[in-house]
Amino acid sequence: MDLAFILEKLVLIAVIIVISLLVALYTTFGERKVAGYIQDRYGPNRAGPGGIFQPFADGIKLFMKEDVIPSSSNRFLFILGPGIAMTMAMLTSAVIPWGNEITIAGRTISLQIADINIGILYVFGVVSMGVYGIMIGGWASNNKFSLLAALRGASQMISYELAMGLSIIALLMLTGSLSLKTIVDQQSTGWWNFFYQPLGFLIFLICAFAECNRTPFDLPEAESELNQGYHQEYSSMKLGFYLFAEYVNMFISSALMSTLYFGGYDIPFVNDASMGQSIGTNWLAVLQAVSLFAKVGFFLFFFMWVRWTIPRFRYDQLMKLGWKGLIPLALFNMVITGLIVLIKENGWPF
Amino acid sequence: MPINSYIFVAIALFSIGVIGVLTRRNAIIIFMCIELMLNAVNLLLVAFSKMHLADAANPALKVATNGADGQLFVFFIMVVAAAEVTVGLAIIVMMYRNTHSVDVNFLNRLKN
Amino acid sequence: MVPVLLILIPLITGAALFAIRQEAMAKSIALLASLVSLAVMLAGMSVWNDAAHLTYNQSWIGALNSRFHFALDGMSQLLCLLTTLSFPIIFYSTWNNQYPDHNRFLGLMLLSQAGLLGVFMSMDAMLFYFFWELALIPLYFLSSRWGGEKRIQVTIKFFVYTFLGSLFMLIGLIMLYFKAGGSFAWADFVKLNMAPREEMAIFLMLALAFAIKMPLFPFHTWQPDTYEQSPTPVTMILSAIMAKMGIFGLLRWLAPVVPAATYQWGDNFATLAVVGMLYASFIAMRQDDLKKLVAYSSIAHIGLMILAVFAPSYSGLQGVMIQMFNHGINILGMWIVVNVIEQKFGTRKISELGGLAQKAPVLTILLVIVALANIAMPLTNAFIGEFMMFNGVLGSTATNFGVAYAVAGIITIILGAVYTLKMIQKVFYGETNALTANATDISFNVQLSLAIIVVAILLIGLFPNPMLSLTSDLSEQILGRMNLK
Amino acid sequence: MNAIILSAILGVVLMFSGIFVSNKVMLKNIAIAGMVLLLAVNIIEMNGFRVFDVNTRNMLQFNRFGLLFNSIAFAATLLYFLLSARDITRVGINVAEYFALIFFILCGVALVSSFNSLLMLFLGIEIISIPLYILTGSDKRNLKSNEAALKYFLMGTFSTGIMLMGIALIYGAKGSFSLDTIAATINQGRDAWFYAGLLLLLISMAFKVSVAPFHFWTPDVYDGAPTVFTSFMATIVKAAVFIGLVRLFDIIFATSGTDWKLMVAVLTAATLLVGNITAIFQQSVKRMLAYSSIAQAGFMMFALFSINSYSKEGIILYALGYSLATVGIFAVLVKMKDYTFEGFNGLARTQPVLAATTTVFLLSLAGIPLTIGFFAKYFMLASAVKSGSHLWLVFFAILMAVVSVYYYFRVIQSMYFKEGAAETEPVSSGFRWLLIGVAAVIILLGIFPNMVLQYLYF
Amino acid sequence: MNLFLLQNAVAASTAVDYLPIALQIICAAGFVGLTLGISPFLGPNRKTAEKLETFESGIHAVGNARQPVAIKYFLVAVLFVLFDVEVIFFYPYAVNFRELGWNGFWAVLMFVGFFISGFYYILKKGALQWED
Repeated sequence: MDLAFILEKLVLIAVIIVISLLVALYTTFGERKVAGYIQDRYGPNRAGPGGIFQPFADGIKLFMKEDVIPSSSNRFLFILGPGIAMTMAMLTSAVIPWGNEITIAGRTISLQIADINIGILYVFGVVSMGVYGIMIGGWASNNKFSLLAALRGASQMISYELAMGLSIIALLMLTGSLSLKTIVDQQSTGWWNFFYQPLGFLIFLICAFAECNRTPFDLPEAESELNQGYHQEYSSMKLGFYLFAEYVNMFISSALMSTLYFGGYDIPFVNDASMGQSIGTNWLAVLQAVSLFAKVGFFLFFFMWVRWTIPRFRYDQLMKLGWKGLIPLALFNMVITGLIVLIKENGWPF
Repeated sequence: MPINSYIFVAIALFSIGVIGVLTRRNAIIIFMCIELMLNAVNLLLVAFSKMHLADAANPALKVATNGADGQLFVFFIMVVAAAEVTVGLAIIVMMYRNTHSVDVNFLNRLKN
Repeated sequence: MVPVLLILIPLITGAALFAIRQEAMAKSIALLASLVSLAVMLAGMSVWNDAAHLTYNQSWIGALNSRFHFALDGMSQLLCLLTTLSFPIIFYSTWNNQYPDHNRFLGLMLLSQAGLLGVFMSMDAMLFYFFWELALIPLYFLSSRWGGEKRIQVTIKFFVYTFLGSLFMLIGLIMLYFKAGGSFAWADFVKLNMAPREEMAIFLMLALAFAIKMPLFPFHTWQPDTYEQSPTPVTMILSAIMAKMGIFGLLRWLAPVVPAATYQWGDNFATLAVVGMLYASFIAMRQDDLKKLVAYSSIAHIGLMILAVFAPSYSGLQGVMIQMFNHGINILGMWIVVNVIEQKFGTRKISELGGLAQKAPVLTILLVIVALANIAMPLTNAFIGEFMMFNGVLGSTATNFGVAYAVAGIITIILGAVYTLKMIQKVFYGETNALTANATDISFNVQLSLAIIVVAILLIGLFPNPMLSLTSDLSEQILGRMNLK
Repeated sequence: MNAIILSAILGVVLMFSGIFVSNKVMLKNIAIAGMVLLLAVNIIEMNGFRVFDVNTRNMLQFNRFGLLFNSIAFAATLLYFLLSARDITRVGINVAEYFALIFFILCGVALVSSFNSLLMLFLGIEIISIPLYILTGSDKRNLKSNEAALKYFLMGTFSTGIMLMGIALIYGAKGSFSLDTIAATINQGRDAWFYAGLLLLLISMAFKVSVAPFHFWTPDVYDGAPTVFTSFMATIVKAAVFIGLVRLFDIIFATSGTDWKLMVAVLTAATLLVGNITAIFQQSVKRMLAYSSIAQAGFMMFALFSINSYSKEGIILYALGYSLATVGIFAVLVKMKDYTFEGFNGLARTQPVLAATTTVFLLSLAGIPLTIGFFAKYFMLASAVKSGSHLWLVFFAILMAVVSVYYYFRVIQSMYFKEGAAETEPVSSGFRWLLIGVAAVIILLGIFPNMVLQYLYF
Repeated sequence: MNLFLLQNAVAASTAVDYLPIALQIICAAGFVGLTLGISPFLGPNRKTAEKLETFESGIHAVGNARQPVAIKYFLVAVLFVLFDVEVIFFYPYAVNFRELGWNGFWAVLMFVGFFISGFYYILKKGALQWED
């Protein structure tokens, strides 16, 4: 543990945070553009060519707004809420491998901030903390709509977290490891986990939608029922953080799905190792990162696509799907996976 | 890190929990303090587990076990804590619905 | 055989009586049962007088090595005879008493009879403890249910006192049990040789129980109240028989088992006994209530017996043993009279009565004889006992204060004579008053009961030898254990 | 093993029968049938046959001591069901769940009576405790019940935390949760942790069995809980935790010197003192019984104080005697309209059978000879005498036993010697006969204790 | 006693492995804190009583928002706690699934059985009935 190591990690962290913020920024823009296309209209097109600077305009606008904290709210918690939401959104990226190692000046640098052996547990741990952001914000506002929305959001998120946790167990049985890096390495043959775990992926995908409060599960901010949802009382950058956290989460869950089920930074149809020998590891890492971002981009687009296609669920339908649909399905998936793997490896038990 | 640091942290957390239980009047906070105590124990158990694991690798010490059961215990504590949370919160909610308070001043109410 | 019958007859009858509602029927059955056990007892002392009939020894609690071991040796015979003789007399003399739930009353009485007999016959400490309590519990219920106004407080006091004593005794017995290598048998206990400290501890625990039961000053405070508040038949049992349990305990379970400690502590207890005797006598002089008067006189008499036990000699111990019987008979007679007076006049105040001799001559004659026996006039049974006891105390080699004790004893005898005669004088002689003006003589059942007692008094007073021969073995044994022979 | 698995299964079965069966009488009968089955299966195991044979990695050890206690606990519960099942169905609407929870508690009881690892002790205690929290608060509309549940819960989890700290320290010192290993390495290394752990463990167990000065929750909780459940809590559960404590002491403490004896003696004396003295001043029979249960716990502490064969036999006998009598008394108490002493005035006239049997139960609790309660106390005192040290405790105990007579007999006085017309709920003749049966068993065992004692040699 | 836990399956991590995570937490929290600290000073500051009131669809706010809410939310939370803990038990199993073989599978199948029966129980009890 020397200074260089810390420095190198700090740089990596800064880069990844900046990237994820940028991606999130441009996802908002992309969202509006996609919505425009799907609804046969333009979307933002004034700021810069094709509206390319629109996200910055929005961001600066939020910064410059008046910061209002309602007098009847709990001041400390009111500020803490969006803080938690944003911080937690930015933490998950720590365990995602963005590419293989690169070598700069003789130092081998991993494009993963931390390769810890409980990576998936870390992800779940951080994601669970996200609930607090919503819950605290909604409660601190002391607004009936906010509170109700926060409750809905919290119960929705914890419900789907359960199914998510279960769905990933089948995957773990295949990989035998909780480290994301290991999981990615295992998929480098091209046989992505998606092909072994289609059902698991489907469940994970649905849960990811719900965790990010994306349509069709955007009940916490169902404006037709709850005005603006849990961040109703927020303004200025606090509101910005809530909105932003959502997009960062989207980005991270896309990355996670890519990593877990679609080979992560593995470049499809190509043997990465041999390619690395031909073009050098540094370039390979760049290509891998590009590959990963391509996958992420697809999922981000998928998020938007679904948003403008499928209408919102009713609350009871949402809970019913989560509890009565996904949880048993995930269990079923787990048992079947175990059964098949064991039969394949150990033969019939009887 | 040396085992003593873990023990100090665990004992400190535990003591904070105990003091909280003994001094606070709000049922929820008391409950949280109890959870703190449980988690202090979890930390301690894991630390000890690691310590015994290291001891087991050292044949000079001749320890009986490999230290894994300490972690096993932690799992059970978590389960039991979850069950306690469930029941405890239910009781607190029930209480709140009847009295609109979670203040633990039962000493002067139950006596009569 | 005999012991089992003696216990089972009252036990079963007593339990059965709870189901029999008709009063007359219940009374008859109770009397019959008590007569049958008397008959069995008499048979045991005559035709079945051999070891096979008089002992019974079966395994009981194997885990604790405790046995159903009953034996009727001389002292047991005397006390069982007293018990079996007293109960018919009690039942018969109180035939006309009216109690609510009379059948239960009689049933509990019989249960306590079973307990008393068991106490006197047990040769196993656990068994002894069992019957000790079995005798107590029915009496508690009897007194609490049918007693006087303050009965509830008084009887709980009585119960708590005696229960405390018996628990101490239990601890003592448990210690003996471990000392005897896991045996409760009396035969094993009397073989023990313990260190002085251990003996002392055990002695104190057992002595406390017996002292409360007898009662010995200063543990007597429950007694006058209880005697007063209990219904008279219960008082009869308490004073005629139950008080003997304590002395019996001293003779059976204390002196032979822990002889050295008995010897060592003898003077202390003897002194207490003397103090108690004097105290009780002086209190008795000032009593206006007949029951209390008899109660205190009982303390005084019992005190003399305790004195003789703790200042032992052959003559003294023999005296104690027959005096137990004699005092039981005598005090029973006194209580019968008290009962008659209470039933007839509804009061027990000496000051409210007077001139009964004119109205009830038979009662008076019988009472005077009983009273004379009570103050140990020669030719009566008590004279034999008390004379032997004084003789024993004076001649005891176990104490240096024999003379002082004897003098104190004589004083109490004199005081006893004073208050007894004063009572007779006040109640039976003098002028009749409004209350006693219309009194009639006693009914046949009381006459018969008192007559039996008087006959017994005179008989023993004239021919004490058969009784003395019954108990000589045990006396020898005790003295032998105490190295006083 | 049979009992542990079957009771858990039965609990689940009852939970589900609550869904499919709405008839309360039917549920009651299912529960009783399950209880009979459980008892039968346990007795089968006592005779050496295991229906379920699971490798517990020596975390559980099924010996005669534990199995016999299980049988007694199950028999007492069966009796409790027979006497009070109808009252259980009246507590609230979730009838099946009440029974299910009781079965789960019995699972915990079976665990606690046979643990050989601190993990199992912890699990057993928690499996007992958590359902009890629910049962305590099962009278949802009653504020007293709510508060009792909250208080019990907070106290219970607090003591659990302390217990866990103790276990963790012991683990730190010994590297194992197995009692065998701990006992084998009793004087090796890290003694400070070990003794601190033991102390904490002892304190937490003292909480659970309401030993003074950790008893303060007991009266309020017993008073606030629905009376039927108080009965269960005060008897079977309490005895079970004591059995667990005895196992713990037997294996660990008995091998680690005698330094702890004075401490246990002081705890015992304090428990006896607090329980008995406070019980005297109670106006409600239910509260009196709550304090008396503390006092009885004091007597059971003797088994810990004097770890020897006598105490192990004695604690089983004590559990039996105490459970029988207390279940009986509470069954009667549930039927009473008024729980104060005045409410019992004249019960002998209105309900002679109830009064008579209650008298027997009270005599047994007071430890009067001719009842099983006497032998229970006898064994406790004898074990202490045998152990030889701290005899003052024995004398203190008998003083307190005498004090206990005072308040137990107060009920008898009310029933028999005082005027009044005690009101009761309607009582069926079956209930009466059952009470008579229990009283008969108490007396029978009081006269011929050999019937149980012969099983008690360990 | 051979116990399979998370740590046995993969190479043990050391404290150093977690240092980057700590760094990232510091960075993220620093960024968020900084932004939240600055933003109030950037905008205008014209507070009025009306503005500081909570929004209730244009009318004046009535009463306190923090009132007891439907028990169902609470129920979901409690069920989550319970089931989540059960899910945790699957993780060590999943990681060591191959080593444990069929024996482990049957044991887990039993566990799943309990899980399902508990699940079925709460379903039947109507704990998840959202349609009133």
